[in-house]
Amino acid sequence: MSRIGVFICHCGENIAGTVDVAAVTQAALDMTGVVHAVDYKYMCSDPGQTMLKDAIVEKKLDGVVVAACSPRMHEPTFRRTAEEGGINPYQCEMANIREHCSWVHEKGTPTTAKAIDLVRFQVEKVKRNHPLVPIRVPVTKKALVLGGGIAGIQAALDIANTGSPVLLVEKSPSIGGHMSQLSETFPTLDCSQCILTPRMVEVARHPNITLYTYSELEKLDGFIGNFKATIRRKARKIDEKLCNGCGVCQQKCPVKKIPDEFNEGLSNRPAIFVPFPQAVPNKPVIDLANCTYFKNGKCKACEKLCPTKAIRLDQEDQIEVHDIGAVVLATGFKTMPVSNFSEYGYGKYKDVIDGMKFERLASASGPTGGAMKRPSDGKTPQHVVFIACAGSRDRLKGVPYCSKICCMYTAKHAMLYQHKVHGGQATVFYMDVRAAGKNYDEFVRRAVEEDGVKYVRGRVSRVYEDDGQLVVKGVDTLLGAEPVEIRADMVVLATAVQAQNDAEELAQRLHVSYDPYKFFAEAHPKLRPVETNTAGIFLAGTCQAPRDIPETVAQASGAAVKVAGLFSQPELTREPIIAVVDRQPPPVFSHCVGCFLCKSACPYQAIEEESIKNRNGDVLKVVAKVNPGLCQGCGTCVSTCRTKAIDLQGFSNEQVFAELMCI
Amino acid sequence: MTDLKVGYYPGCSLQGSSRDFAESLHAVAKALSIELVEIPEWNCCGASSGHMLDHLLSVALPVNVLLKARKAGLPQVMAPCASCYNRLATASHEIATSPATKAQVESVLQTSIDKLPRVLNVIELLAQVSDRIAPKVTKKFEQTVACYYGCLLVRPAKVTGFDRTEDPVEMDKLVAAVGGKTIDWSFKTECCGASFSISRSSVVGRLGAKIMQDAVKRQAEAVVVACPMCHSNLDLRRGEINQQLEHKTDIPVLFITQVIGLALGLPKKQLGLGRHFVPVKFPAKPLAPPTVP
Amino acid sequence: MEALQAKARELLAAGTVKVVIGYGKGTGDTRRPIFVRAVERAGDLVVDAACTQNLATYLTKAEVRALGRMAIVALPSTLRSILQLAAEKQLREENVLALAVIDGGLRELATFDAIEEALATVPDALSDADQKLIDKLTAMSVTERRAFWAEELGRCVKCYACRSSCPMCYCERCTMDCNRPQWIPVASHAIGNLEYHMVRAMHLAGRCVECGTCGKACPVGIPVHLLTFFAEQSVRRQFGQKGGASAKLDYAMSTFKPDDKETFIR
Amino acid sequence: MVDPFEPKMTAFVCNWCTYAGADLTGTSRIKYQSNVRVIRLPCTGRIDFMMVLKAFSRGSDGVIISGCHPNDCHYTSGNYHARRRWMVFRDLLDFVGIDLRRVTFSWVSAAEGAKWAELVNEATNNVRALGPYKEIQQLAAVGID
Repeated sequence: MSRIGVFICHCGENIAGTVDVAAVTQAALDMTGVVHAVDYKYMCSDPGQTMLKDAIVEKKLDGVVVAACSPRMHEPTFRRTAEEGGINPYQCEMANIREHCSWVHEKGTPTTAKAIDLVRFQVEKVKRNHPLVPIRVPVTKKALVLGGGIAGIQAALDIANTGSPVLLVEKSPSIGGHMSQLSETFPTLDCSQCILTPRMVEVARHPNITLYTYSELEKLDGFIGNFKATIRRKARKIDEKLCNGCGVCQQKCPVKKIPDEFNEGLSNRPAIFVPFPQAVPNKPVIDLANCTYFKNGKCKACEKLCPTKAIRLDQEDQIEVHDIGAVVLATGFKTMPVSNFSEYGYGKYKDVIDGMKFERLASASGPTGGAMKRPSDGKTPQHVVFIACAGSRDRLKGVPYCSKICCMYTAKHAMLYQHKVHGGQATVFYMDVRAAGKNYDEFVRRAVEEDGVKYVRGRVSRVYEDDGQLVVKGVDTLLGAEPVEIRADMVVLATAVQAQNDAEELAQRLHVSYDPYKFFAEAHPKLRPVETNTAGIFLAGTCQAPRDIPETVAQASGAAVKVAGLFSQPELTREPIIAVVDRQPPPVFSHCVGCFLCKSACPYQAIEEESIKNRNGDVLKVVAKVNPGLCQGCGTCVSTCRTKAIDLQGFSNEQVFAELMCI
Repeated sequence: MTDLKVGYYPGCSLQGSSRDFAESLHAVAKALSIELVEIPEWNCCGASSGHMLDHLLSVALPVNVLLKARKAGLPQVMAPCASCYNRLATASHEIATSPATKAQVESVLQTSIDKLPRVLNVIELLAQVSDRIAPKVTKKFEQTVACYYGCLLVRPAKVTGFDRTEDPVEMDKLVAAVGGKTIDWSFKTECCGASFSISRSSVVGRLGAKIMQDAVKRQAEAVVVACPMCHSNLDLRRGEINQQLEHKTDIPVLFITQVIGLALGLPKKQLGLGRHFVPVKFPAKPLAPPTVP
Repeated sequence: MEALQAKARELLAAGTVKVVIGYGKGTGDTRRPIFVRAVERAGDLVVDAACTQNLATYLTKAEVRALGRMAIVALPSTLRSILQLAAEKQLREENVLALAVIDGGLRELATFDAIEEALATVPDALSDADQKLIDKLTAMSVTERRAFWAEELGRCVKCYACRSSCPMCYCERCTMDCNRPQWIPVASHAIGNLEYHMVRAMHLAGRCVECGTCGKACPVGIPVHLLTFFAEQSVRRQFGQKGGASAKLDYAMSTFKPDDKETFIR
Repeated sequence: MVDPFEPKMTAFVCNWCTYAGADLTGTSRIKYQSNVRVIRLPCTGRIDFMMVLKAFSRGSDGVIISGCHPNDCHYTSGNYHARRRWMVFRDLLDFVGIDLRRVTFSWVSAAEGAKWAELVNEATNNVRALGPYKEIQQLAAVGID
């Protein structure tokens, strides 16, 4: 026989002003199982809570109903109080007689009657509550950072500096990402390499960071605190320990004419190569698609000539499995393939290039050593036209969103050009200049006012060649919408930022949700920007949305803090409001028949198959089992279960049924 | 091979200024066993003036045409005139996307519009039977030409959904199919002045000049079009055009149907080649392939 | 019929299967399920128009399975049951061998793929009678329908024959038997009966193979099968998924499409 | 002189959107009729169709079912599963002769306090107009548990 205590709160006048609390108290006393009922001005106040605690002890209560405000407001409070009073916190329920009653109905008998009903519901429910213990799951204090661009680098360093080991996985042969390709960075024009390479080296040296370049995440199983990451380490075909990065192999490699990815195809590289001089690690990799030996079995020049005998042509990919507690996704972006813009003649005319190519042209470490030479004939372009929004904010042929960084880097490009080519002229076609950021607008103004960059507000309809010169045909919407034609020596397209090609596939593998443009989705657009809907997986950088370096770094540090927070406790404790599959004594073992129709209903892949075996290990029955680490307690499985073998703690069939019986 | 039955919407031009287009179209259609079924009692498509003056009218007129076609059991309708094509396409797009307009039109036409026939332009139609063309070629069209699309065939993309809006290539493919070479140029969809041909022919002269100039510069021996408006502006208005240029141009302007007709070895008469203002003649032997920039 | 008996002898003799679940003579000209375990009893097997029960029900019965690999004389609906049971992990390929009776012919189907293939040719339309009844009901006013079912279900004695005869009602404990809480009152009375049959329909939506055995089993002749048929059709109409179509699980009621179209949610 | 009929309304709502929305109705002091009794569940995915049947057999004259809008589910897809269940269940209710005007389905987000009030009022008024659900109550009257 239960001993329930009911505590009715006046909430000052908020409740008492509309509901006849005395009547509610009286009615509560008449309910079966209720041994104690009082009303009080402010139940949540200190005396109110003390009153509840004392009652639990004095009246030997085994369940408590607090009739007050919304459980979304004070359930945690009163459950804690109940616990202090000596009963299981989950033996406390709240009847919402404020938000759902006194505040929304007129004073009068029906309202009081409703309040009484609401109390009765909870009394009946609490009678069927079971003591619940918070779920504790262990945490593997090791983070996996996916992607070695600036976002990944920052996140990895910040986590590593809190003392937790980090596994940094980058799919290309070196870390550094897009940032390593940039010449200077806005709005300060400090050289990208100069600020990035120290960080890259720090990553390589950091005792807490294990760096896997030229590697990919194959599979991620498990759940927050307890992931299992399967990683493929692609064969570089060299022994990294022996290789000292002398570079002989690169000089001797007979294959020379492979477009260099790092220089955006503006220069060539051999088949065995280090992506760029400051690469981390500074070890070469063999490009199997182009290596003579892997194409027709002959050559081996590198193997013969390597002074440290580090070449391993027979090396195979390696698969490793790591226990991981948290994951930071920092897989970055790609720029829109310019083939979308045949009218701009990209691909047709050598001197129509995109932003990344321009970065390499302008970069001191680039193919031209930073000298402004156009791709076609190496001449110095006297007039360069920059086309902003090549694909961004273009519902028809591009993407509807703003790529955010183009306005700034285009201004930077124009500025760099003006600095490098005196007497040259840069013209920018734009829709709007979006320069929201510290010192950003000042930067753009500088480009216009000090460096004399021409800004034309209007779109470009076509770029074509006439007498070997590019003609840019557009409109100036600020000068009476006059068509303008500019004869230019080079055209630079500020192409849209897009999600990586494999973003969707990766998101599905990780059960992370993503937006229509395949950018990974944050858990809440305002308040949980670095978390995903999958507990334990966090976001950093442009894999979530287009953003610039400062924002990326800030977000990466944010993600790192989330990881550090997760790692700060010995184990995770979670609300025990989860589904459980019943277990029965033999020969039934469980009412579950193992049809697993619940499996596909679970949004969290929390339902597993458990084989019940006898002593000899033969399987007697295969039944469902809910992984408490994964289950979030939505209860969708419960309502799909025909045998009612699954139930949801805290909202069990019995509890809800009991409430229904009070209707 | 089985006949391809297609609804045919002549519109006003093909009966007047562009009879040559009509003639060559019919000749080619016959040769490729396409049955052009003229839509019974077709009415004006509402081009040039109609759609400027009254929006409802501009949708109702074409829809009425399409409804007649559907009544005649025609799943697709081909409008050779680019303006007509654009009107018909725009109207069916509006019906598909704006329930309000649909309701309005239904009320004025006193009928319910469920499914409208698909609207085609002449290039789309020929593309459908492109496989029939090559085998029938008797006399390769060994000329280098500039394919000029104009605006109405490809724009607006969400309406026409035809080809690459900014840099169309379908006509080039057809020319290639009959052995012709097409130049790579940037005036494919530039404005020819359209109906200014009547009101302000000087404008047409100025715009046309740019187009012809570039075509000639890139060694085109003819300009190929699929639109009566384009044709008359580049052909009929060659006088005005040449006034703008120091090097006069004398290269002919052909309809795509005429090009194909020639390749199929159809008699010049059937192709209405005699009706042009700029006489249709080509240099004795084709020039060396143009140097693509 | 001879073909079947011969095949049964062969299978049993060779030990390929331990039991052949088939039809035998019942009282009068009815047919009843028989379980042939010995070669000499194979002669008892009958196939004719009177064989209408879906025998798949027995495939999940412990006492039958205990015998070993089962061959089963299968109507198209039986084949669908086999696939659905497989999809729900209740049946493995090596457990069962289908002797399919498809328009007169006998076909031995050893694999689920073979069954799917065989089914592809079989139209899965309801019998005219059933379809007519459903149409008649849907044409009625809601009040008339309520009256109809009140009358029909009023006769239900909760004997659970429908449940026991249903190949998909293999649960060891049914919602009906669940007493904490007592979702469905044990006693047979109007509201409980309605709830019971609603539960059956909902639980079979997307799983029903439309054999109609439940209806045939009802001692008081309630067309209970119409409820499951209707639910199944509702699923098929709205989601394009159907019960018993494949051995791979594609259960409409625990999957979804973000753009499922409904008109009634405000 | 008998009292005018006041319908018994039972609402099944999810904790994260509609319950929160109803809380907002309260905090913004928007008044609505007091007939409704809310049963709070974590997610619409948890709303077993059995509960709706029970609500009626226990004498509810009308039922309201509400949760997060598609795409906003706290549990990412519970409401999608619920929607499917309702799509079939509603068909079936109609087929067995339950008056669909007594069952209201809705999406009410945590921000839609006003919508909740409207929803409850409208549903309550509709059911009040229909009168007590005698048909079912008679069935039930035969005696349960």
